[in-house]
Parts: sequence; C-alpha cells; structure tokens
Amino acid sequence: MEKVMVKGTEAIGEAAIRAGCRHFFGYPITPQSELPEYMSKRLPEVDGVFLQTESEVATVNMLYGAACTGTRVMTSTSSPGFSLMMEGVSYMACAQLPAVFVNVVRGGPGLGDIQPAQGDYWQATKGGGHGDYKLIVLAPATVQEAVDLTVLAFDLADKYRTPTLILADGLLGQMMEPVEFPEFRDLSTLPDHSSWAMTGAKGRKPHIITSFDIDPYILEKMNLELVKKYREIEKNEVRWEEFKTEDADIVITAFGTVARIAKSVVEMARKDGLKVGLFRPITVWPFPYEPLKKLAEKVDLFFDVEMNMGQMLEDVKLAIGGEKPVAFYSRMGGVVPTPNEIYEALKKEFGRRE
Amino acid sequence: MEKVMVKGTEAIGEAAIRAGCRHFFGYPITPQSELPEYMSKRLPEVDGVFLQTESEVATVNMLYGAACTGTRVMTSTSSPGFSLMMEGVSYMACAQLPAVFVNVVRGGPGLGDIQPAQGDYWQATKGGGHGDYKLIVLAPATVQEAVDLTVLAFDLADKYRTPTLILADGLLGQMMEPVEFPEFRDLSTLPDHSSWAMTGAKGRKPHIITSFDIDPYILEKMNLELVKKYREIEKNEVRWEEFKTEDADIVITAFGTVARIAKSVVEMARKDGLKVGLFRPITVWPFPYEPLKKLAEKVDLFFDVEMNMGQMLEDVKLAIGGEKPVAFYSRMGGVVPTPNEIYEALKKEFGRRE
Amino acid sequence: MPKVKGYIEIDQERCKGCGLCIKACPTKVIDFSESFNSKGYHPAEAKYLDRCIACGFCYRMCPDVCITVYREE
Amino acid sequence: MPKVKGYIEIDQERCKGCGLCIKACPTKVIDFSESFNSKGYHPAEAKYLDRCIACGFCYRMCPDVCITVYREE
Amino acid sequence: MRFIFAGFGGQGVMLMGQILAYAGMIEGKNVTWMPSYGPEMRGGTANCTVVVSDEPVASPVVDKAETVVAMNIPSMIKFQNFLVENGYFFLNKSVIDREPDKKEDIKIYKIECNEIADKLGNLKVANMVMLGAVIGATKIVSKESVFKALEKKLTGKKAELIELNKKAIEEGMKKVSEQ
Amino acid sequence: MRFIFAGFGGQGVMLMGQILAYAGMIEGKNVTWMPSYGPEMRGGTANCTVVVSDEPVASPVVDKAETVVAMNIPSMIKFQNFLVENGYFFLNKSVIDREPDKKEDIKIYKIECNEIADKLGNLKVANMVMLGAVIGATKIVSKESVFKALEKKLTGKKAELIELNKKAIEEGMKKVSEQ
Amino acid sequence: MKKLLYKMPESLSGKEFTYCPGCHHGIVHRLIAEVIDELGIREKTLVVAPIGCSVFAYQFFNMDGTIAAHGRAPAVATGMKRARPDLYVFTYQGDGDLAAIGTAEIMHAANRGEKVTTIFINNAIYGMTGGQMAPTTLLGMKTTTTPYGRDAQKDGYPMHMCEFLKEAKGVAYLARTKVTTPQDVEKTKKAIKKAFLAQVKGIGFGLVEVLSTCPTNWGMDPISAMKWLEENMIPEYPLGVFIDKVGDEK
Amino acid sequence: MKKLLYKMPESLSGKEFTYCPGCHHGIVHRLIAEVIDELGIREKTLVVAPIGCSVFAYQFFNMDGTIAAHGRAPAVATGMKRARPDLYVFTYQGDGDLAAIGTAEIMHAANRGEKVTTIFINNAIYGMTGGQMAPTTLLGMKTTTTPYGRDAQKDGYPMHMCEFLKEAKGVAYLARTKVTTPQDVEKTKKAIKKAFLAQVKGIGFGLVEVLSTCPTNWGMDPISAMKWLEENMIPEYPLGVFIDKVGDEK
Ligand SMILES: Cc1ncc(C[n+]2csc(CCOP(=O)(O)OP(=O)(O)O)c2C)c(N)n1
Ligand SMILES: Cc1ncc(C[n+]2csc(CCOP(=O)(O)OP(=O)(O)O)c2C)c(N)n1
Ligand code: SF4
Ligand code: SF4
Ligand code: SF4
Ligand code: SF4
Ligand code: SF4
Ligand code: SF4
Ligand SMILES: [Mg+2]
Ligand SMILES: [Mg+2]
Repeated sequence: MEKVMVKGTEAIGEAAIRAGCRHFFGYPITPQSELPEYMSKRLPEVDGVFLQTESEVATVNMLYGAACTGTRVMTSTSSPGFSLMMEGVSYMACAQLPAVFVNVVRGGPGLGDIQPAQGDYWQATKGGGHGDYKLIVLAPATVQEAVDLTVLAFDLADKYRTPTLILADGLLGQMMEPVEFPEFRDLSTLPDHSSWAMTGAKGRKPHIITSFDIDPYILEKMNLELVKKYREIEKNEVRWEEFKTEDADIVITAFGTVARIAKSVVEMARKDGLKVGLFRPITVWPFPYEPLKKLAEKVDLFFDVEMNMGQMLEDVKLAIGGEKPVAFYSRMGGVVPTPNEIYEALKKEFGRRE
Repeated sequence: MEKVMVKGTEAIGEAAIRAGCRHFFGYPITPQSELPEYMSKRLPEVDGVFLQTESEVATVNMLYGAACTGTRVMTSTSSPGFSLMMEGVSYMACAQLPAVFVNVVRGGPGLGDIQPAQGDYWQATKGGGHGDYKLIVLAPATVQEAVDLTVLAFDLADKYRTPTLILADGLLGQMMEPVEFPEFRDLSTLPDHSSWAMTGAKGRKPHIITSFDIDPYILEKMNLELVKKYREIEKNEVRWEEFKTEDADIVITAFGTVARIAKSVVEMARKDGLKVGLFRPITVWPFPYEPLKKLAEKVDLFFDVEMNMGQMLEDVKLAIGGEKPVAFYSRMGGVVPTPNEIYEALKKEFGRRE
Repeated sequence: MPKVKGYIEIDQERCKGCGLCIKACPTKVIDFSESFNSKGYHPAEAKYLDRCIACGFCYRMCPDVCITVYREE
Repeated sequence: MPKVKGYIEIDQERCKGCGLCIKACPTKVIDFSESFNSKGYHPAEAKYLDRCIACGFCYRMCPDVCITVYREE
Repeated sequence: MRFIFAGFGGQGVMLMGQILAYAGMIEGKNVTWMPSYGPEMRGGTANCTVVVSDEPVASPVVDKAETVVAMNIPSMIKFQNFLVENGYFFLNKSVIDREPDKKEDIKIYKIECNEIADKLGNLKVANMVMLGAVIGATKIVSKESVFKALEKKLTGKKAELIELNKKAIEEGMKKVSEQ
Repeated sequence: MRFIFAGFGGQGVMLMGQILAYAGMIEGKNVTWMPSYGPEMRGGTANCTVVVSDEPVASPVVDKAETVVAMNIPSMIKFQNFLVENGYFFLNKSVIDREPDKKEDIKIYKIECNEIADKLGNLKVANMVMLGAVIGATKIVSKESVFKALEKKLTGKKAELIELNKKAIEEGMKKVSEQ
Repeated sequence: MKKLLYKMPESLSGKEFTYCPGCHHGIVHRLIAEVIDELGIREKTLVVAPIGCSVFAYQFFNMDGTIAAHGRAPAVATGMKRARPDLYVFTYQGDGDLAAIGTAEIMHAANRGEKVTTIFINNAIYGMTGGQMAPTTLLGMKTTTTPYGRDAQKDGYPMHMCEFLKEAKGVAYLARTKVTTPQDVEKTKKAIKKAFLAQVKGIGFGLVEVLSTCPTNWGMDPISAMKWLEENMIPEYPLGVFIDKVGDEK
Repeated sequence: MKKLLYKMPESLSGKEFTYCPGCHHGIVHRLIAEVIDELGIREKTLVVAPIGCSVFAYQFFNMDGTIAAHGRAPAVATGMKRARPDLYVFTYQGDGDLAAIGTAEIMHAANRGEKVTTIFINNAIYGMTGGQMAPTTLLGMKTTTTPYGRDAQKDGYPMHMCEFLKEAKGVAYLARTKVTTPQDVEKTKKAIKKAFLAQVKGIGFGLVEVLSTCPTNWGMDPISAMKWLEENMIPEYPLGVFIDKVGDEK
C-alpha cells in the first residue's frame, strides 16, 4: 500500500472502516471533530451509518445498543465528553459488549482547553466509571501506530467482548503524518457473535444482555468472570516498546505523544554519551509491569515524563516497587514539553543523583 | 447531646444541616434515597432548599451553580449516578468550588445491584472525571463516623475550596446505629467566601469562576495551583485509624464497612493468640502512605480486604513498596464478607507463609 | 339470543389477589378464595362459573396474566 | 420639519469590517475605509457625516459595539 | 444476639426491629438495625435485622440469627433456614396457617398477633404484640427499656398511640409466658 | 526544517503546508503537519506548522521555526518572534502594507502573491505562488515533488486546477529567484 | 367443546411478573405481547427494558432483550435499529426514566423519527425507588420527596410528554391511554398496535403513554388506585391520539 | 452641543468580542447589556456562559459570571437562583448547547418555572467546533457532519425548541425573534426585556430565541448570511411571542 498523509483523527476513522466498522455515533468536540466529520462523509460511501448524537451520554448508549447486535461500532470524543460516557462505559464493560472508544485528550480538568494533554490516564486505566471493570487502553505515539492500534482495538474488543479505548491527544489527533493503511477487512470474516448477540430470537432461546442481577451472589459471579477475563488479557495482551534500553543507565518512561518526544531526548543524550533509553507502554492497560520490573534490575534511574501531574507515574512505581528511584517531569494544561526541556530536566536530575 | 438511633443516610443529612448546609440537590437512587427524602422533609423546616433534580447530570451542575454563590451545598447518589456526575465534578474541582458529595456505593459495574460494595474506590480516588484533579475522600465505618466526617467534609471543602466526597456503601447507608449529633452551626460563623463568590458585582470588579483558559500556559498555571493545593492537603489532612497494630505481625488493611468487620477479625485472631492488627484509612485520598509505610517496618504480612477486585490494594502496595508481602481477600457484587470467612482466609494465608 | 357459555381457568399460584378481575367481571363469576396461595395472597377463584359469558374482561384486566378464557361450543 | 443632525464615532481598531452598519444606514453615511486596521480589516468609516440623521441604525446593527451616536443640538 | 423481623409491608416489621434496637441502645448495648431495601420490598414483603451485643457490631447483615420473627407465610419460608440451633422462631399464627419445614432444635412460638391486637382495638399493634412475645421469651431487653424506646420513637401525633402499644407489648409478653 | 504558514482563513495556508509536507514525504523524508485548531481559527486566522526532517519528528508543535510564511498582517505580527537566526520570513506583500518589527538576522522575502495569482486568472492560487517562493528560496524539496504532491492532493473536480497551481508555483519560484 | 379465547401470549416468557398486586405494568406487558403476536414479529423483535419497576421486563418478554441505563432506552434502541434496520425494537419506560433523566434521549429519538416504538408508563411516581416525585406527579400530591405535597413554585409543574412530543416532526404515532376498564385496555392495545405499525411500516417513531396505577406507592389498594387515576390523572393528562400517520388498518 | 444617544452599555466590559465579523452574537450581547442597564440590575445579575462561540461571554459582560458545562447552563442557573433568590441569573446558550446536549436541562428548568432568563442563539449550526450539524440545522443544509445535506431520514428534523417549550407550564415569557434589521433589533430588545422582567417580577421562566447568522460556518459574507437567514430560517422557524405572562410595561 502506498503511503498517504493523513490527520490522526481521520487516520483512525479510515482504519476503523478498513477493520470492518460500519457504525459510528458521535458528538462534536475539539480536537477530534474531524473524526466524526470524516465518518459522516466516508461511511455512506461504504453503506455504513454515521449518526451525530444529541450528546455523549446518548452516544455511549447508542454504542451499547449497536454493540448488542454484534456490530462493530465506534465513537470518538475528547476529555469532558468521555467523562459523560462513564456510566455507559461501565454498563458496557459489565455487559461484555465489544466497541471501540477514542479519547483525544485535551487540557483539563473541567472545560480546560483544547491543547494536547494526558490528564485522563487514570480515568482510562483505573476509575472512570463505577465498579470493577477495565478497558483495554491503547496509546499510540504516531499516526501510523494510531492506524495499527485502531485495527487491533476492534480485534481485541471482539476477542474479549470488552470495550477498548484508544487514548490519544490533541497533537496526535490533529497532526498529519505519512501512513500506510491496511487492506479492507472482508466483512464476512469478522468474528461470529451469534452465540450471544441480540439478533432476534428465531428458533432459539432469547439472548439477554445485562449488567444487572438483583442477587449479589450472581452479580459476584459476573464480577469474577470479568476478573478472570482481565487476568487473561493481562497475560496475553501487554504491549510495549523499548528503545535503546539494552545498555541504559537511565530509562525514560513515557506514553503517547510524550514518548515520541522522549525519543528525541534519548538521541540527544546518546550524542552526549549519556546512556539513556526509553520504555514506552503501548497498552497502558494492561500495563507492562513485568517488563518494566525486569528492566529495573539493570537501570539506575527512571525518569517518568507525562503531560499530567503524575498519573502513569504510580504504575511505574508499582512496577518498580521502590527498588530504583523514579524522577518525574511534567507539563500540564495542554503545554507540550520540548525535547530540550525534558533533556535539561533529565540532566539536572541525573546530576543531582550523581 | 443525647444519642439517637438513625439510618446512615439520614444521619448524614442531619449532620449536613447541623454543619450549615441549607441546599440539597439530588436524584433518587437506591440505596441512598432516604437521604434526599430526609432532606425534602427537613430542609424546609430550617428555611433550606431541597430540589429533586431531573438527573444526576443536572444535579452536579446545580451544585456547581449553588457553590458559585459561596453557599454550602450537598448531594448524594449511588454508583451509576456518581458516574454521571464525572464531567461536573471535574469542572468543580478545576473551578475550585466547595461542595460535598456522598456516594453510597452499590454493586457494580453497570446497573449491578443495590447491595453494599466498594468498587468505586478508584473512581473516587484516581480517575473519575477527566484531567488532573483530586477529591478529598472520606470513608466512614460507622454511622457516628458518617456524622462526624460529614461535618468535616464541609469544613475541608470550604478550607481548600474543593469538592469533597463521602464514600459510603449500602450497608452504612441503610443501617441504624446510635449516634450523637453535633450542635447546629451558627450560619453567620461559616467561612467567608466574599473574595471569590458570585454574589453580584456591586462596588467591586466582577468575580469570574471558570475551569477554562484557552491559553495552555495559563491553564498550566491553574493546574499547578491545584497541584500545590493537593500537596497541602496531603500534608495536613491524612487521617487513619490503627487498631492493635503496636505488636502486630499481621495487619489487615481495609476501609469503610469492611474495616468494621475486620475489627471483629482482629478480636477473633487475638483470642487465638495471633497478633493481628488493623490499619484503616479514614481519608482514602489523601491516602495514608507514610503511616502505612512506617508500619511496614515491623509487620510481617499485610492482608488487604475489600469489597472489590483489589483497588485500595494498589495504594497499599504503593505505600509498602514491595518490602512486605500483601495478601488480598475480597468479595464482590454486593456480597459482604463475614468476620468468619475473612478470618479463615487470613489463617490460610498466614499458614501458607509460615 | 342464546347466551354464550364461558369458562375460565385461574392460575391461583400466580395470582396476587389484586381483585381487578373481580371488579371487571360483568356477571360476578369471580371472588377471592378464602385460602392463601404460597405467596400468601387470597387468590381469585371462579366461584360461579356457570354465569361466565366468555367476555374476557377478567383476562383483559388481570395484571398477572393468570386467567385463561374459553367458550363452550 | 427641521432635519435632525447626527454625528457618529467609529472605533476603527475595534471594527471587523463586517459592513452591517453600512447596509443599515439609511442615508449612506458609512463606507469601508481603504486602509487596514491592525487586525487586518478594512474598518467602517463615517465618510459622509453630514448626512447623518442620528437614527442609531448603525449602532443597533453593529455586532462589535464600535459605534457611538450623538445628536447635534 | 441477632434478630430477623420479616413480614408484609404494612405489618410494621421495620418498627418492631427499630424499637428493639432502641431499647438495646438505652440499655447501653451496642446495637445495629439493618433493613432489607430496594425492589426486594416490592411485592409487599419487608424484613430487617437487629443485632444487640456487648461488643461493637461488626456487620449488621447476618446470615444466621438467634431469633427469627415471621409475620406471614413467605417470611416464614424464606427465613426458617437462618435459624441457629436452639434459636427462637416466632410465628404470627393469625396469618400463618401452616407449619414451618424447620422444626427441630429450635423453639417455636405461635402468637395470634392479629386477634390480640384486634381485641386491643387496633390491628396495627399486632407488631407490638409480637415484640412483647420476643422480649418476653428472649429476655434480650427489659420491658421498661422498650417502653422508653416507644416514647422516643412515637412523637408528635403518634404519641397518642404509646399507651396502646405498651398494652400490646404486655399482652405479647403475657402470651409467651403462657406457652 | 520547521515551517509556519499563517494567514486568513480562506487564503489556503493549510493546503500550502500540506503540499509541502506531502512533497517531503515523496522525497522519503520524515514529515509532520500540524494545524492550529479550535476557536483560535475563529476571527478568521489560521496557521499550520510543517516539519521536514531526516530524523523521525519528535514534536509537530514548534516554538521556533526556520521559515515563517505570513499571508496577512496579524500573522506577521504573531509569528515574527518564532523565527530563528538566519530564518526565512515570507510576507504576502499584496496584503501586508507594513514592515515587521523583526528585521535583523533574518531573510525577508516579500511577494505580491495576490497580484501574481490574479494575473494567472485566479486569486485562489496566491498560496501556491507563495509556496513556490518558499521552495525556491529554501530548496527544502524539489519542484517535481511538489508537483507530484499536488497531483495526489487535488483529485476529483479539483484536478482541473492542477495546471494552474503548477504555474503559480513556478511564478513564485521565479519571483524569489529574482530577489 | 371448549374453544380457547384468551391465554398467555406467546411473546411473554411466562415468568411471573415481579410487580405488586394490581400494578398496571402487567396489563401493558400483556398487551404488548399480544400485539407482537398478532404482528407475527416476535422472532425479529428486541426489547429494551428501562430502569424502574419494569427493569425485569427483559425477562418477561419471550425475545432478545437488554436493560438500558436509566433514561437511555431510546438511545440504546437507536443504536440497535441503526445497526439492524431489519429488526423491530421497542423500549418500555417509566415516567422517571422517560420524563426526567431521559428527556433528551426521548425528545431526540422522536425528533429524528427513529423507527422504534416506545411504551411509556406514566404512574406519576418513581415506583422502583420507593415513591419519590416524578416529573408527572400531580400538584399537591404527597410523595417521599414531596412530603408536604408537590408545590409548583418549588417542585415545578406536572410534565406533559405527549404535548411536548407532538411538536417533534419525526413522530408517526402518539397517543395517551389508560387501562382502568376492559374497554380502555382494548383501546390501549389498538394504540400500541399502531405505534408498532409505525415502525413496521417504516413511517417513524411511535409512542403510547399509558396512565397507570402504582397502588404501592400511592398507598392505596388496587381498586381505589384506579379510581384515583380516573379522578385525578385524567383531568391533568387528557387521553387522546395526538399524532397518527399510520392510518387505519385494512 | 452633541447629545449622546447610543454608546457601549455599562453592562458590557468593553472587552473586544471574539466573534467573527458580522456574527449576530455581538448584537444580542449588546441588547442584553442594554436591558440590564435599563433595569438597573447589573450589580445583582449573574451571567452563565455556555460552551459554544459565546464561551467567553463571561468576559464580555460587566458582572459576576461563570461558564457552565456544555448544555448545563439552566442547571447551573437553577443552582444559583435557588441559593440566591435575591439575585438575577441569566444563561446565554447556542443551539448545540441548548437544543442538543442540554435538552433535558432546558425543558426541566422551564417546566419548573425556574426564575431565570435564557437567551438562546439559534444559528442552525455548531459554530465553535467548526460547523457541524445542530438540531436546528435546516433540511438539505450542508454542514461538516452532513456533507451531503441534512437528510430527515438519517439526521432527523430541525428541532423547534419554542414549540416544545410553549407546552411547559412554568414558562412566563417565550418568544422567537431575529436581528437582521434595526427594527428587528428593537423588537428583540423588547423581548429580552420581557424575559428579564418575568424573572424580576418573579413570574417564572423567560426565554428568547434569536435566529442568528454564522457567516463563517455558513460560508457566506455577513450580508449574504442575513439574506439567507431571512429566506431560509424564517419559513422553518416562524417568529412570534409564544407565551407572555408578563403583561405590558407601564
Ligand atoms: C443513573 C441512575 N439514577 C437513578 C437510578 C435509580 N432509579 C432506578 S428506577 C428509578 C425511577 C423509576 O421510576 P419510573 O421510571 O417512573 O418507573 P416506575 O418504577 O415508576 O415504573 C430511579 C430513579 C438509577 N438506576 N440510575
Ligand atoms: C461535553 C462536551 N461536548 C462537546 C463539547 C464541544 N463543543 C463545544 S461548543 C459545541 C457546540 C457549539 O454550538 P452552539 O451551542 O450551537 O453554539 P455556537 O458556537 O453555534 O454559538 C460543542 C459541541 C464540549 N465542550 N463539551
Ligand atoms: S370471561 Fe367475562 S364473564 Fe367470564 S369470568 Fe371473565 S369477566 Fe366474568
Ligand atoms: S386480576 Fe389476576 S392477579 Fe388480580 S386477583 Fe384476578 S386473577 Fe388474581
Ligand atoms: S446614526 Fe443613522 S444616519 Fe447616522 S450613520 Fe448611523 S445609521 Fe447612518
Ligand atoms: S457594523 Fe461594526 S464591526 Fe461591522 S463594519 Fe460597521 S463598525 Fe465595523
Ligand atoms: S411499586 Fe408501583 S409501579 Fe412498581 S410494581 Fe409496585 S405498584 Fe407497580
Ligand atoms: S463561528 Fe459562527 S457563531 Fe461562531 S463567532 Fe464565528 S460567525 Fe459567530
Ligand atoms: Mg413511574
Ligand atoms: Mg449554534
């Protein structure tokens, strides 16, 4: 396939269509409105359905409905919009409904601004909605990876019957980079959901989809089933990238946009003779605890960089378990750190420890 | 003051009124509807306002509005309802609006059931809404403590200009226990918010309350202000209870309802000659990392018990930092563990390690 | 006009004794039973079945779908 | 009837050159300036002030509250 | 001691439990009262659990009880298996026309609560008749404490009913002492 | 090399940047294009940033640029301070009737884009005139690559405009070579 | 020989309803099932239960079903119908669900002319959660959150959903009925049938509001509750067909 | 001697509007400020800005102000008014804010007769986010999310908020106006004044819907946009006073 220049948001949209998604429900919000806009134009061309919803609350519940029928379905939003979906996401996780969410994170909290940020890491990976559930959360760092992870998001959603989330940010969403798209998926080869989906109870017992049981002992069983699934995902689906970590004394931990910037920092440091590497979780849930723990054996200092007040930082610390120091550098509110400033901060931190 | 028997929910309501709260906005949901019901009856008696809202989304925004005027205001809900408030909570945290939320947690995720659970710990303490913010989260274990912490919640909300959350569960909400109420607060002694509240720009510059700035560098400043405040709270407001930990070899970590049950387990174990103690965070945010870390120096085994899949567990591990083993026991879906089953599990765990 | 002869069956275990069928029946076929069902209700009972005209009113009003109506032909 | 004599001031730096005042003015007092303001717009200019009748239409239509209207008395 | 009170909505089972808990509190004991709640209550049944203890109460939710009070048939059926060995099983004979499955190793008291209440002039105090029986048999709290609790709980317009309720309690106690 | 293209909405500054990025991609370089977005664009101004580099691009957002293209006055004012030493400053002389504050240590090119485009018969290609000037001066990509990029980007009905756009680019290049 | 006239419809599962004695939810359930039987679409119909006393509706109907989050049934139904336009989808909602938290979703589904059917049970109260005020609660009515009676100044006015919805252009059928007499039951059935036909024929959105009793939370026996409904709800919520683009059945 | 007739009202801060050239938001801002000046209530008035192009409204008015979450301004205003009934509160909302995500909040605030005032800018588009379809977008109209034109079957019908709201009993004043001519501007000002008077006199909820242009997202110059409004929006959204319980001013 030939490379084309596309915006992150639109790349995700096209990738979704190629992955067999024909249904998109969404409500405009900067900096991701180009994705619903793209879908409104593109989906009718492939006999798909685009529907602009009345709100994000409606959106997530439309996803719920479409997913009940076993259809590949997607939405996209940005921070405040995703907050409004929390009830519905919790419902979908419990009802084991596959669907793909995109959160193009912007500066927060509250209305915040519309610039790139990573303040929704906790919401994506821990809390968010109520109750015990997890989303598979994929954090791309380039437009190409956004394409690849979108396809993966649909496949994992179907495989595990779970909502998955692409955690991007305004930078990745708005920028154009060259990408190569995968081939169109033959719709007839998509996973078969006939054993559970609501398709009309013809010649079979009714299929019931709920996130509810009035009897706590049965609800507990449903919970344990989820936990079992999550353990399975933790076993199979951990993804991460290591860059020049083999001989690194210092390892930067970062995800998404910050990780791409941190790559430059690694290069800068290496030029100065500093042995710096990068550890980049691709799945922020399941978080790569084990590989990071292993890395901790041979590394002197971790340097966590995020565009938030230190959210993934807790996972990094959980992985490392207090064995090695973890320094932290951050920008917030939509400010994107430059390679330079990160490098300066790293050198200072390193100097202090030397 | 004489002791009276009251339901947890109603006790919180009465405590709020005594703390000077005269405005309650809420939407019914089991198992906390007794609280709005109580307020609908009680508030008019003290010239207060009760308003049943059209939804939890409306509720949180009414709180936002009332809090803007510098008024003590409160709501109460249960898990799915609190999920719907996430956008608004994030707005309020960023706009630095004091208000008290009550989440009487029930089995989840999704619709779940209406029995007691602790599956919203992460939502309360980490994610929840989008962006970098924290709520002060108080987790009472008895009805009396629910009363005391409700008053504290209002005071802390005002002191730090931040939303605070009482994290209870269906058990604490529904049960009656003897309590002693504090005296009525003289409304004229409530903290003065005239420096920022929206009260009409008479003879002064307009007061503006927002969670927004289009310029990321200004938004970052707002973020850093929040972070500073949170560090302050972490320094001043950590609260916890230790029960027979002085000589303990094993320490149970638990919060809320489970902690009261765990107390019986401690007694049972002590009778058998096992040196078991209990560490109970009262503020689950700020979490008592330091005291727990200190405890870890002299304890052999931690035994974390929760009514969820292991949420506070991560904070316990973060505090202990991998030095000491942390075992985990849980019930989910609204099932409340009995002292017996916890004790059996503890003995088994202890035996395994011996 | 020959009077239509009706016949009804009441699932008494299902019945919650609400009395809606009793009120609806134009010919007063139904009344409460004196005994309890296992739910603890006094269920409806077709005490005067011979009066039944198969109008189906009882069926229509029963919120618990306890009643089956037949016409004797 | 003696014609009312009007007078207007336009805050040209504030003006965005939308032309609503120009369209609204019944006596064609206003037109676009040939020069740019610092925003880069051609602002409105009261080119034929003597025609002004102080009707306030320009003020009423201006979305950017650039215009002040006086009556000469 | 753990108590379950169960019956139709409207039979006053919640109040029974609350008065008992209140009385326990008055006697300086640790007490909790916990209702069934939510749609469980639809269909008209209701129940509550009371724990009266010298130790702080761990959980107000119980899966075993020393005393079960059933005011109607569904309650009897539902809660008979909660009874511990040598537990007390109180049945409202006025409504319950059948035997429980569980009969061994427990003490069964059948009280015609409705009839007795009816005789006192108000069917509504059937619950207090039963409460009288419960404290009479279990001796968990004194009559005086229950009376005090009634006075605390029934205020305003309801205060008129205190005397009647007291009488009902006494009748209940009398009844059980006869058995 | 980092580029900022800025101007009124409707002046085609976004497309200018995209074509340049596309051309860079065609030449096998690492490229990113990043627009200003959101209400910033209201009031009619728009800008985008292009990075063309041999290394993978860390951040498509820049606070310094080797080249700034200003198609109107507000853009000139806003972005003049982004320029690095010896940077290129391209100004659309047709609209910008004043001097930038920043004049030292940079190379300034003033192009009458509108007039040139007008002469070509379509004011809309003023942006391509400017792009021609940019590649002519900076030599960041070849004319051929830009032409290829145009062919990729202008499809369907817009394909008719390819030739005109090419001409505009050539005019721009010519203009800059004269300076 | 006995000829069977009326029996449990096939579209009901036969599971016992969890409703209180005399509660109208049950009557309406049966009517829906009868209509689906008559249209012969059971095997192609999806039921979206609400949150409210009828949260278990998915168990009572003999067809594929789910529960929507409180108030969001119209959005869930929209998702289903857009994904599978060949199937039939209906939501069943209470007045808290539809007229309070779900206001936006029902208004927009109606306005879009979403080809789904909604049965709306207006019992002027929140049944499931224990008798709190609903948007449709009458003025002066005492509920657990209006202990002094609903006061227009503080609590607002009874909300008239049909009157709002009749202004939504996507609506193909809209009616308000009751089920307090066998005759009303028949009329309600006809209305429900039309609301389904609006979907089956692809005309647009159909909704039937059924004024219903909640004996438990009104604190009345089932018979008195019906009387109360007649006397108090009908004046506030006049019955009628507001929109009918379906036309008469052949 | 020059006598001052018209100038920047005191209730505006004087800060330059961030609106595009010719955008009607600015006209309506000025009218609101004039009305508040005339009523002499600036020092007792709170403004609730929405999310939309007018998100900065709190900066433009010279009074205490805040921004509500998208669509929730009526709830925020309710909270304020209930806490401080002695103050005056108004919300300023766009058609995305009020008629899409905020449908439930506006309907319920109106139905409760909340004593607040809402100014509703219907420009048939999402201005701030770049020209997506609004609930009020006309059929056939091309927007960035209806690239093939709004299609009733897929995208639903234009939503008529005044027509819905006129059924809400708590409404004291309700009108739809436009500001395309100086005469219209005067009429709109009168309507806005009445909507405020409904609050000042404690009668109930007041709302004025102002049909407005969005030259930028309609892709027109400001003058053509006004013409387009006249020709296309007026037929769909007839002007008028729907409810007036305020009576005539002395
Ligand atoms: C988000 C959310 N808020 C609140 C609730 C609690 N809740 C359950 S049912 C219900 C109202 C039920 O009333 P209605 O819709 O009128 O149905 P009815 O029971 O009267 O048939 C409420 C508020 C919930 N489940 N979820
Ligand atoms: C929860 C949420 N969803 C979406 C948005 C993005 N958003 C901002 S303004 C807006 C719509 C603005 O349109 P309108 O209300 O019509 O106002 P206008 O700009 O046209 O004046 C949207 C969808 C948001 N800020 N928050
Ligand atoms: S069918 Fe008619 S007559 Fe027969 S029992 Fe029923 S209501 Fe009475
Ligand atoms: S209507 Fe049905 S439930 Fe009610 S009494 Fe008659 S048979 Fe029983
Ligand atoms: S006041 Fe009237 S006449 Fe004078 S410039 Fe303005 S519009 Fe023209
Ligand atoms: S109406 Fe105002 S902004 Fe528009 S051109 Fe006239 S003065 Fe300028
Ligand atoms: S509570 Fe009311 S609505 Fe619910 S089942 Fe009982 S009677 Fe019906
Ligand atoms: S985008 Fe439209 S509504 Fe927004 S300021 Fe510009 S013209 Fe006005
Ligand atoms: Mg209801
Ligand atoms: Mg708009």
